[in-house]
Formats: sequence, C-alpha cells, structure tokens
Amino acid sequence: MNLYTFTSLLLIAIGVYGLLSQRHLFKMLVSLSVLELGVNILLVSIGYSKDGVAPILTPPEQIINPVDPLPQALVLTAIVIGVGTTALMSAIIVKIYKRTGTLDLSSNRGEDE
Amino acid sequence: MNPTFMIAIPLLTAFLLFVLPKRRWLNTLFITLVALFTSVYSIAGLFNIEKSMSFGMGGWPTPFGINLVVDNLSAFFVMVTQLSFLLTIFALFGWYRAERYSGALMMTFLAAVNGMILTGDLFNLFVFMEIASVSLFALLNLRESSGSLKATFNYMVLNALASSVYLIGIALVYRATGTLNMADLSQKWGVISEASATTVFLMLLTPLLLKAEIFPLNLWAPRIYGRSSAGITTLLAGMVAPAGFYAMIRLFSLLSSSGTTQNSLLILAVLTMVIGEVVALTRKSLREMLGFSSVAGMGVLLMAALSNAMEGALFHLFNLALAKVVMFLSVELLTAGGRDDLESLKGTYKRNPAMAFVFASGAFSVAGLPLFAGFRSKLIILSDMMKAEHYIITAVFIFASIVEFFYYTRAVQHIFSSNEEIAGGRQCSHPLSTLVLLAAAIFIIFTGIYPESVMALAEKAQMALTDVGAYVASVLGGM
Amino acid sequence: MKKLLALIISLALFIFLFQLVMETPSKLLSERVSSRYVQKNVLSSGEAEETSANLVTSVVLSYRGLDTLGEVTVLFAAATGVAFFMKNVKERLNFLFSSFIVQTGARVVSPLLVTLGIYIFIHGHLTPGGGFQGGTTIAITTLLLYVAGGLVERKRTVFRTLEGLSGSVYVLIGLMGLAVGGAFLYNFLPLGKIGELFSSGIVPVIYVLIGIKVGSELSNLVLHTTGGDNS
Amino acid sequence: MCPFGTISSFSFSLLIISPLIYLLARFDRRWASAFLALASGLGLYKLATMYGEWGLPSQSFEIIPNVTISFTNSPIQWYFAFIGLGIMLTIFLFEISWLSKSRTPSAHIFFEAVILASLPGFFMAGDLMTLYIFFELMSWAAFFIVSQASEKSEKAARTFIAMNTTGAMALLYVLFLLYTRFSTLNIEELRTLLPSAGAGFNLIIFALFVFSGLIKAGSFPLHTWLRKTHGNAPDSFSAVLSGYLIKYGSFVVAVTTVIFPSLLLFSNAPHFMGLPLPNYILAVLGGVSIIVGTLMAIKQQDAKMLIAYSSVSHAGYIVMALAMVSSYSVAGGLLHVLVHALAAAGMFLSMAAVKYRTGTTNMSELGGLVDRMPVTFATYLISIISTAGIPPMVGFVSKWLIYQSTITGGFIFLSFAAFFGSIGSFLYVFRPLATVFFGQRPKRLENVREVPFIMQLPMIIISALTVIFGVLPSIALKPIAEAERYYGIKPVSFSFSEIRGALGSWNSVLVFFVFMLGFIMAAVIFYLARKSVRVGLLENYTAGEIPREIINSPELYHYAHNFYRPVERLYEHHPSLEDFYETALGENLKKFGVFLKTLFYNHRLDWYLYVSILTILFLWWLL
Repeated sequence: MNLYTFTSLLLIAIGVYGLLSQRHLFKMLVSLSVLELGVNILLVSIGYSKDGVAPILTPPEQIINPVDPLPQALVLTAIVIGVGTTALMSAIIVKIYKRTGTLDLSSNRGEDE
Repeated sequence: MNPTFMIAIPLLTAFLLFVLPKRRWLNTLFITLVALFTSVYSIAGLFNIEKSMSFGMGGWPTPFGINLVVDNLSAFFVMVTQLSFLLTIFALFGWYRAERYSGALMMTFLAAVNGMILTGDLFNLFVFMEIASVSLFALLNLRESSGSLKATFNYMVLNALASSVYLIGIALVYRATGTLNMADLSQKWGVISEASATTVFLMLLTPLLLKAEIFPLNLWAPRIYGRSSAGITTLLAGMVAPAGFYAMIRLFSLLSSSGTTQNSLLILAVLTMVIGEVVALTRKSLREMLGFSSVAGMGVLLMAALSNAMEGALFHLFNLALAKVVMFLSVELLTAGGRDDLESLKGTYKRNPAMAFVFASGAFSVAGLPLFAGFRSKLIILSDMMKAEHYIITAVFIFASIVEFFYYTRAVQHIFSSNEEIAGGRQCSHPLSTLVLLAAAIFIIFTGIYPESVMALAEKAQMALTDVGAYVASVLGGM
Repeated sequence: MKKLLALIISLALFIFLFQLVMETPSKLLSERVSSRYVQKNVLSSGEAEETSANLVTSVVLSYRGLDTLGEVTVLFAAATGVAFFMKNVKERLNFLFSSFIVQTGARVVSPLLVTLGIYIFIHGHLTPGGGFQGGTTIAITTLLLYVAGGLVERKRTVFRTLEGLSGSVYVLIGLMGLAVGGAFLYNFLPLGKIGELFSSGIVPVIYVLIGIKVGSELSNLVLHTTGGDNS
Repeated sequence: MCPFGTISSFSFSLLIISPLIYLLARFDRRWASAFLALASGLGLYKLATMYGEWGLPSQSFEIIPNVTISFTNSPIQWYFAFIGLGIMLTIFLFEISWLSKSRTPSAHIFFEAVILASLPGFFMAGDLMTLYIFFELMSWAAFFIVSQASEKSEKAARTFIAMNTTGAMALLYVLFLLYTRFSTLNIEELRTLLPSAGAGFNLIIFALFVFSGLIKAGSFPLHTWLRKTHGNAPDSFSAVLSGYLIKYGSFVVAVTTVIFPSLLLFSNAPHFMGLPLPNYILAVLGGVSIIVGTLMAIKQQDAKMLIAYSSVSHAGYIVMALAMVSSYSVAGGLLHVLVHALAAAGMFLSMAAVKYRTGTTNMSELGGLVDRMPVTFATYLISIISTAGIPPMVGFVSKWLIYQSTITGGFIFLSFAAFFGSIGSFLYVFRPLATVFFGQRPKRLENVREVPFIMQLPMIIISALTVIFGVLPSIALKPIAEAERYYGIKPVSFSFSEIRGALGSWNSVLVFFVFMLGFIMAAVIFYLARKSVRVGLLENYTAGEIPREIINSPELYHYAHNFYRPVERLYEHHPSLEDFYETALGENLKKFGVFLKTLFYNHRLDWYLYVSILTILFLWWLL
C-alpha cells in the first residue's frame, strides 16, 4: 500500500459519496468523474515500483527497474473511455434540461406516468 | 470461422458510413448486408467447430497479446446475438431508415457485442462492454422522450458505477496475478487468498450482473423497456443480456468460486425471477410487461445455470432471445409506436393479423406451452434441476411459470379479443418485416416440435463450457 | 440525514477497499506479463520483436492493439452519440465577447498548436505521448478557434470525413495484417531499429491515424456539444 | 402407413392438419365441422377395434433426453377415450348448424380440432409426460374457445386458465419428482415401482396428483372456475367442457387411486373405517363437493350456471366413488363418468338449442317452450332424469352402485352426501324444466321453432343412449368389469339384464318395462282428462291491476324468479370459495406485485444507486 493507492481509494470513496448525496444531475456526473479518476489512479498505482523509471528504452543500454507499462496502457484506455462516457452523459443532461427545464433529480417533470 | 471478421467488418462499416455519401437507403443497405454477413458467417462457422480455437491479435502469443476465443459456447452465443440483430434490422425496415449516426452506432454496437462474447481478455471485455453501452445509450433514444432520456441517464450512471467496480477488480487481479488473460488467470487464480478472491470475483461479476439484468442491479431495466422504442430494446434483451450472461458463465467456469458465492447468486437469480414475474403480472403496458418478463427470463437462466441445468439454460436462452426479440418487434409493429396498454390492444389482431400471430407464438414459447420451443427448454431445466435435488427452487420456478403463463395468455387473449370493434382498417407492416418475423415465428414452432438441431448446439456449447481444460489448452497452447 | 447515510456508506466502502487492497497479494513486477514486454522477448526467439522505444506505446498499439481499436471506437461512438442527441437542437452557444485580439491571437496560436499535436503523435512510439495526446492537442485548437468566434463552424463535414476515413484505414491496416501475417493488426511493415523515427512498423502509422481520428472526433464533440448539426 | 393407424398418429395428424381445418372453416364452417365429426367417428371405430388388446405398446419418441411420449391401451383408458370421442362426435354434429351463431366460427372449430386431437392422446397416454402435454394443449385450446363468447367470458377464461395451469404445473412437478426417483414416467412401470417408495414420498405424490385432479375435475374445494367458465363459454362448448373436459380430472383421480394401487401404497397408513386415511379424505372431499354443488346449483338464476354446479356435484360423486376403490364403487364411479358425460352433454345441448332460438338462458325470461321445441324438451327431460338418478335411466344404476359401496362400507357421511345430492338434484334440475319448457310463454317467444334436424340428431342420439344404457347397463359394465379385473379389483358381477349387488340385485329390463307401463298409463290419463285453460303471464299475479314496475320488468314476477328463495335463505351468508380464490390469490398476488414495483422500481436514480451500492457492499461483506 503506497500513497497513490491510498489516495485513489480516497477519491473513489469521495466519488461514491458525491454520487449518493447529490441530486443535481451535473453534480452527479462530476462525482462520477471523480470516482473514475480514483479508479484510474488505482490502476496506475498497480504498476508503481519504488524508484522506477519511465518505461522508455534508450538504446543501446537496457533500462533498469522500469515501472510496469501495462497499467499505464490500461489507464490510457480507461481515460479515453471515461471521456467518451462523460461527453455522452453531458449531452443527455443537456437534452434532459431542454425537455424538462430542470436538472434536479427529485423533480418529476416530464415523467409520463 | 475467424472471429476477427465478426468485429472488424461491422467496425469498418461504422467508420465507412461517414466517408460514403449521405444517403439513407445506402446506409440501410450497408447495415443490412453486414447483419446478414455476420449472421450467415456465424451460423456457418458454428457448424464447423471441432474444438476450442484461440486467435491471438497482432500475432502475439496469448498471455501477452489479446486473444479471441471461438469454441462451441462462444459461437453459440454469437449466433444467438446475430440472429437477434438480424431480426431487429429486418423488422425495423418499415420505419427505421438509418441515418449515419444511428447506423454507425448500430454497427459499433454489433461489433462490441461480438467482442464481448469472443474475447478472452478481461480488460478487452471491459472495452467492448463500454462500446456496447455507449452505442446503446444513443440508440435507446431513437424515439426520444423525456421518459426515455431519464431512463437512459439512470442506466448510464449505474453502468458507469458498475464499470468502475469492474476496473477496480481488474486492478486487483492484475496486481495479484500479473495477467489479464482469462485462461491464464484461471491457472493463477489460486494465488489470491480465499477471502479476497471471492470479493474480486464479485467485482468482476458486477457489470455482468448489471448487463444480465439480475436483481438488484436491474433496477434501471424496466424503465428503459417501458419508455424506449420496443424495436430497440430487442438489442438489450436479445444481445446485451445474453452477452453479459455469457461472460458470467465463462467466468464461473474458469475461476473457481466458493459455494457460498454460487448460492447467494442463486438466491439473487430466484429473486430476479419471482419479482420480475409477479410485477409483470400487474403491468398494464405491454412493453413494460415484456420488460419485466425479460428481466425474469434472465433470472430463470441464471437460476438454471447455477443449479446444474446448464444445457437447458443454454437452450432456453436461445428460445428466450428469439421469442423476446420477436415479441418486442411485433409489439412495435402492432402498436405502431402508439399506446400499448392491454385495453387499447383489444382486437388489434384484425389490424395486423400476421404480427398478432407472431406475438402469440413468441408469448407461448416463453410461457412454455407444448408445441412451442420454450416448452422443451423449460422441461429440460426442470428435469435437470430436479435431478440435482433443488426441490424448493423448482417449486418456485413452477410458481413463476404459472404467473408467466397467466399474463402471457392474458396479453394474447386481449390481442385476439373478438369482442371489440376496432377502429381503422388494416395497417400492414412492411412486407419484408412481416415475412422475416413470420419466418421467425414459424421457426419457434418448428423448434418446439423438432428441437434436436438447436438442442445439439446447446449440448455442444455446454460441453465446451465444462471442458475448462480444453479452453485453457487452446488459449495457452503456445506455452 | 441523507448525506450522513451517504457518508457512512462511502466510509464503509473506503475501509472495505482498503482492507481488500491490503489483503490481496501483490506480484513482483518481474513475475507479471509486462516483464516480458520490458525485455521485448515475448516471442522468446531472442530477437527484438517490437521496436517502439516507448514501452507504453508498444503495449497500447502492439501487444494490446485490439483494446486501442476499441478505445477509439468508444470515442467514435460517444461522438456519434452526442451528434445524434444534438442533431435536433437548433439553438447554439454564441461567444459574442470574442474580440479582435482574441481572434487574431487564436489564429496565430492555432497553427503552432496543431504542429505540436502532430509532433506528439508522430513521435508517439519514441517519447511520452501519442495519438491520443496529440489528437487532444489538435482538438484544443478547435475549441480555441470556436471560442474565439466560431471560426471552425463549417469544418464539421471535414472532421467527420476525416474521422471515418482514419477509422476505416485503421481497420483496413488491421485486416491487411490478417492477410499478410495471419493475425488481425499484425505488424507487417519493416520493424527498423529501436529509437529511430521510422521504426516499429505499423505502430507510428496507426498512431498518426489515431491522432487524426481523436483530433477530429474531439473537435466534433466540441462542435456538437455547443450546438446542433445543421447540415 | 394409414394416417389413422394408431391412436398416436390420430392425434398427431389431427394436430398437424388443424391449420388446414382452420382454412377449411374459413371456406365453409359446415364442412369443417362435418369433417371433424367424421374424424371422431373414425377414431371411435379405431378404438372399437382396439378393445381387448390391452397393454399394446405403441411407438414412442423422445421429447427431452430420456423422457418419451408414448401411448398405451388399458381398459380404463380405453373406456374414458371412447366416451370422450363419442361426446365429441355428437358435439361436432350439433355444431354443423350451431356454428352460425358463433362469433368466430373458424377459430372455434380450429381449437376444437386441437381438443379432439388432445383427447385420445391424453387418455391413452402411456406415460405421465404425454398426459401433461395433452392436458396443456387441451386447456390452452379451451381457453381460447371460452374467451370468444362474450365480454364476460374473457375474464372467465382467465380464471379457467389460471387454475388449470396451476393444476398442470402441479402435475409437472410431481412428474419430475417421480422421474428423479424412478427414472421412468411410464404409468405401467410406475404402478409396479411405487410400492417400493416410502409412505411419505407416496403421500406427496398422492396429494399433488389429487390437487391437480380436483382442479381439472372441478371438484370441491377447487371447483370455483366451473361456474363462470361453463356459464360464459360458447353454448355448444359448455357441453364439451362439462360433458368431457372435466373428465380429464376424473381420469387423473382414477390414475391416482385405481391405476396406482393407492390401497396398497397406504396399507401402512392409518385407516379409517377400513379405508386408508388419504383415500378417506379424498372421498370426503368428493362428498363435500356433492353437497356444495347441489346447494349452489339451487341458487343459480342462469340455467347454464345451474348445470355447471350440477357438474361440481357429479364430479364429487366420481371422486368419492373412485377414492373408495372397492368393487362397487369403482364400477359406480366409472359408470357415472358415462352417465354424467351423457347427461351434461344432453342438458347443455338442449340449453344451447334453446339459446340458439331464443338468445338467452336466463330462466326468468323463458317459459312454455315445450310444444315449440319438443325434441329439445325431451332431451332435457331424459337427461335430468338420468342426472337425478331416477330408475329407468342409466343415472340410477351408477348411483345405485355408489350407494352400495358407501352403505356396505359404513360411511355415514358419504352415504348422506350421496343421498343429499340425489334429492337435491330433484330440486334444481326440475327448475329449468319448469321454467324454460313449462309455464307461460312470454309474447316474444311465440314464434320460436324447433332447431334444425342436424342439431336435433345429436340430442336424439344422447337421449337414446341414456335410455339404452339405462335398460341394459350391462353393455357399459362390460369394459368397466374388464378394467377392474385388469387392475386387480374384484369385478362387479352382472348378466345381460341384471346386476348383482351386495344389497340385492337390479333387473333393469324389468324395471324399465314397469316404468314404461306407468308412463303410458299417465299419458293416457293426461290426454283423456285434460282440463287446462290458457291465461296470460301477468294475469295470475296482479288481479287486473298493473303497476308500472311490472311493465318495465315483468321477469321479476316470473315465477322462476327467486324460485327457491326460502331454501336459499338457509345458507344465504355462506363463505364463498370463488371470492376467496379471486381475492386471496389473484388480487393479493397482484397487490404484492404492485408492492414490489413500488418498493423497487418506482424510485429515482439516487434510490437505485443506494440499493445497488448497498447490495454490492453487502455481498462483499457477506462472502
């Protein structure tokens, strides 16, 4: 357990707290982003090794004690996916606002029941 | 069959739609052709599989590169989802003219579902799940309303939450075992201590449970089914849910899980089934009823899968997917997107007799009436569950079946009611949709009378599932 | 009350995750799959098989190339989805405050930014950075130009075509690999030597494509989020 | 191979061509009906040739791994199937003309073809799976026929399908219980295997079988679907339902008690008056069914619902008789199957004929049809004489046999119930007779004619059979005795004209001639010394003064209105099982569903988040 892991868990918890306590759609989206950020940091922290160097080869010498490149690659993917989801969610939020005129979760406007 | 094409061709089409001239008929033609190709290719491939085959992407040996796995199980699921997709595309021919956006999304969705089923890598599974969800979010609002938008938002948030859980799981798995390949992982799973292994396993399972609509992660589902266009929810019921179910049983077979895990999931499955059926009984809107019923159907499948009735579950999955797709589509065509509560459906068979017949055959298949496909699979599930001495769960299953039988016959009765004079003359759907859906309905009855062909596939799929050794050997063969 | 409950739940989650991370054993880096990436001997034939200097790039584009294709597709699907949602929205965001100075400044800075973006994705296999980062830089240019007064309004079609084209070429290269080397995304171009610009086969090509694709996708995203598609 | 070569191919070929029958009916419904009549005739012929070839194995095929569909031929099965096909034959004859009154003739005839196909399949089933499948087919087809009649009938049909499916599913459950235990579903094999299982297991099997059988038979306490379903079904189909479809349940009871040797299975169970307790309880339920059916029938205002309750009472007789498993009771019970099939078909067909001409079966709107519809009247008369168990008709013989077994067994309650039902049926079956056929004829019925000959024919056949079997019950007793011998029960002894019972013997031919003599004498007196004067309907009651409400609703003053009010008052506030099932099970289940919906699915996103996260956490913590 290093500091990065700890921070990431903290961020995850904060994200979940925001998700649970907020009723504003956009704030929920932000909480979700915080949560995703936490998860991403957790992923990166998996590859952490003490005094590790960036995994870039500079020939001719072999690198010694690089950090794990795989989690970094995963995080790259995860971040991009997160961006896509966030963009789509904000578009939907805009649409919901256009239709119902409110961003409050507890409002029942526009419910056809 | 080379699984690459199942992913690459739809993806290529999705991208090409933005290069080609902007013509709706052209887009529709392209999509239809691709759907036809993947269906035919998957069915043709399905009959040529002797053993499990692994395809490394980029030419890398497996634990290092990503691999796609084709065995009887994954090919079976690919076939089911392709059929659902093909039916949907054809049935929507009447009113859906693909403009670029939704057309491209349909294609990425298709590629993603295929990827979800074919992939042999945990992280790759995550990527494909996300593509599928992101594509679906927009598609679900093909007939946009504030209800459908809100329902989609719910789905998105819950989905994002589940995905995060999955990612945490992946992080822990990689941390502990140093691999992301499923087959490799099944070898190294023992490294993780018992206590945390269960949790990590559940983390990996969370988004799959969400996709497979298992209670209580299915809370989003009924609203989506009720508010979105019924023609699109087929993608949910006929593709995403089976794909999620596939990934779930694959993980179950590969990673050993404790008995308590299985039992608690079994309880969840039974709850899903009971709640789904009982609530469906009270629904007046046909779409919502079908939605709850699909949820319940997934509960039945998981229940059967967890209580030693895997073969029946697979066969039932085929029947369920086909019947559900057929029902959603016929409801869409029967109501023409309009009101769908039971009272206003009275006597609609006069308007569109072919669709009424199609709906009835789907409904009877799900309800498990003799002569229809669902009857056979339900019988197999029952018989296997009894053999495994799950007496109480079987009784609950039978209770759920009674409820299901009741509300489906009620719906069919309303549609075929001769006591109501219906306003407006005949309104037939597009002849192509009618033809294809009728063919599907006849196939349901045919499977009910002569189920051997599908059953043989389900049996082979079940063998492929249990034969973990062959799977691992084929994937890690190079080692 | 509700906040308290949320607090309790998230605290429980935190403690739980903390415990879980503590309990899960951690494998040494040398026992992980990635150690072979670092040594570049995945094929265990001894010769260098993958010649990107940037190991992350070699994981992203070579060893786990399918993930990246998927990742690009997610972005594509998201951009398309946003366009889909926004296609009927008529009103647009207007930046009336953009002054002459801002506009000129934007015009001056944007070529530099684009050049920087291109640099980043061309050298993706050598230095930190790559298609995504480069693409994002390019998209920032679009945003800048947009904020500076809608200078890129008419470029949507171009972006969309670029997006589709680069995506198609990506898949086609993958399929070409299948035809030549028997595996999707197989690296069929000459590999060259580690550290050189023209090395590691298709990797830089794909990164260029990704750069273009991500750039145009994000640009589209920006343009669509701010208003509907009139075309 | 001849398509009607065996019973199974009879069933399957009918099923396969049933869509063609639908098309034929679209073309001309009379031909379709006539074709089905011919088909049932062929089936009857085939069955007749199969008499005596018991235990004949027939071809079978797998339906799910190791579970097959197979058919067999044993005396009881043959007997049930033969009666069934006979009833179907008469109904199809009747429908050649009747169908013009149906709202959806083609669908009606299509589903009846399915029922006809399911009938021999069900009764000649070699194993329980076949039994189940054909039962489901039957209820499904019947469901659609019933729901076609009117607005009300849709709900009735739903009640019908809900209860029948419950019964069928109970059967399915027990079937798999048996299968896991013995790895066979063959009825003959189970018969020999069952005694090896423990009493507890057998009790569960017995209870579930009885549950499913009682639902289908429409016997207390699961009889509640009968009134609505029979009352609201299309008229000719009520005859099938009551005449034959509820015999599916009787057959299941027969399988449980007679074919499976229930006396042997429960030989170690506590006995009550020489009968094992499970059997005794079943018999008591049958007895209660007789009483309840009788009492409720007295109350009904609608002739069809009245006959429906009489079916409940008769189902009670059959259940009671079969539960006692003695020589006389089984013979009586099986004979009563025939009796009730003929009587119910006769009664419902005559009511269908009345409705065909008048458009209603509400008793207080009818009257005086005896000289307008003589054949219908005669059919009804003969049927109710048989129902009430009055001597020259076959109904007496079966009841006589049942009385013997209850009395010799010393079952006081059962004897009481049997006699009560017999006397009670005088009360209620007389009522439609008096109100529909006798009394004053309302003005609007002046021009009613007798139904066409093709509809009279089946009624004549049924009446003739009722009389013939009454005179010569030995014809029907022959297969029954065969069945008793086959299943190891001492067969009843009888000769051509005489049945020898424990309490004396019954010479039916002699009795018939005595009754005929009495009848002729009465007729002579009636026609020679007739002194009746015709008066208008209202004149009797009002003494010339005609208040407004009488003009508005004269049926209130019809003497059939509240005919047995004094008797009804005795049990006015009885608890109603019908309501109980509807509210306790149906409505409460729905309420439960609404509750679940509001509990889980009626909320906003934050609630879903809470539930999901808490569940995930709970699962992690739990495991």
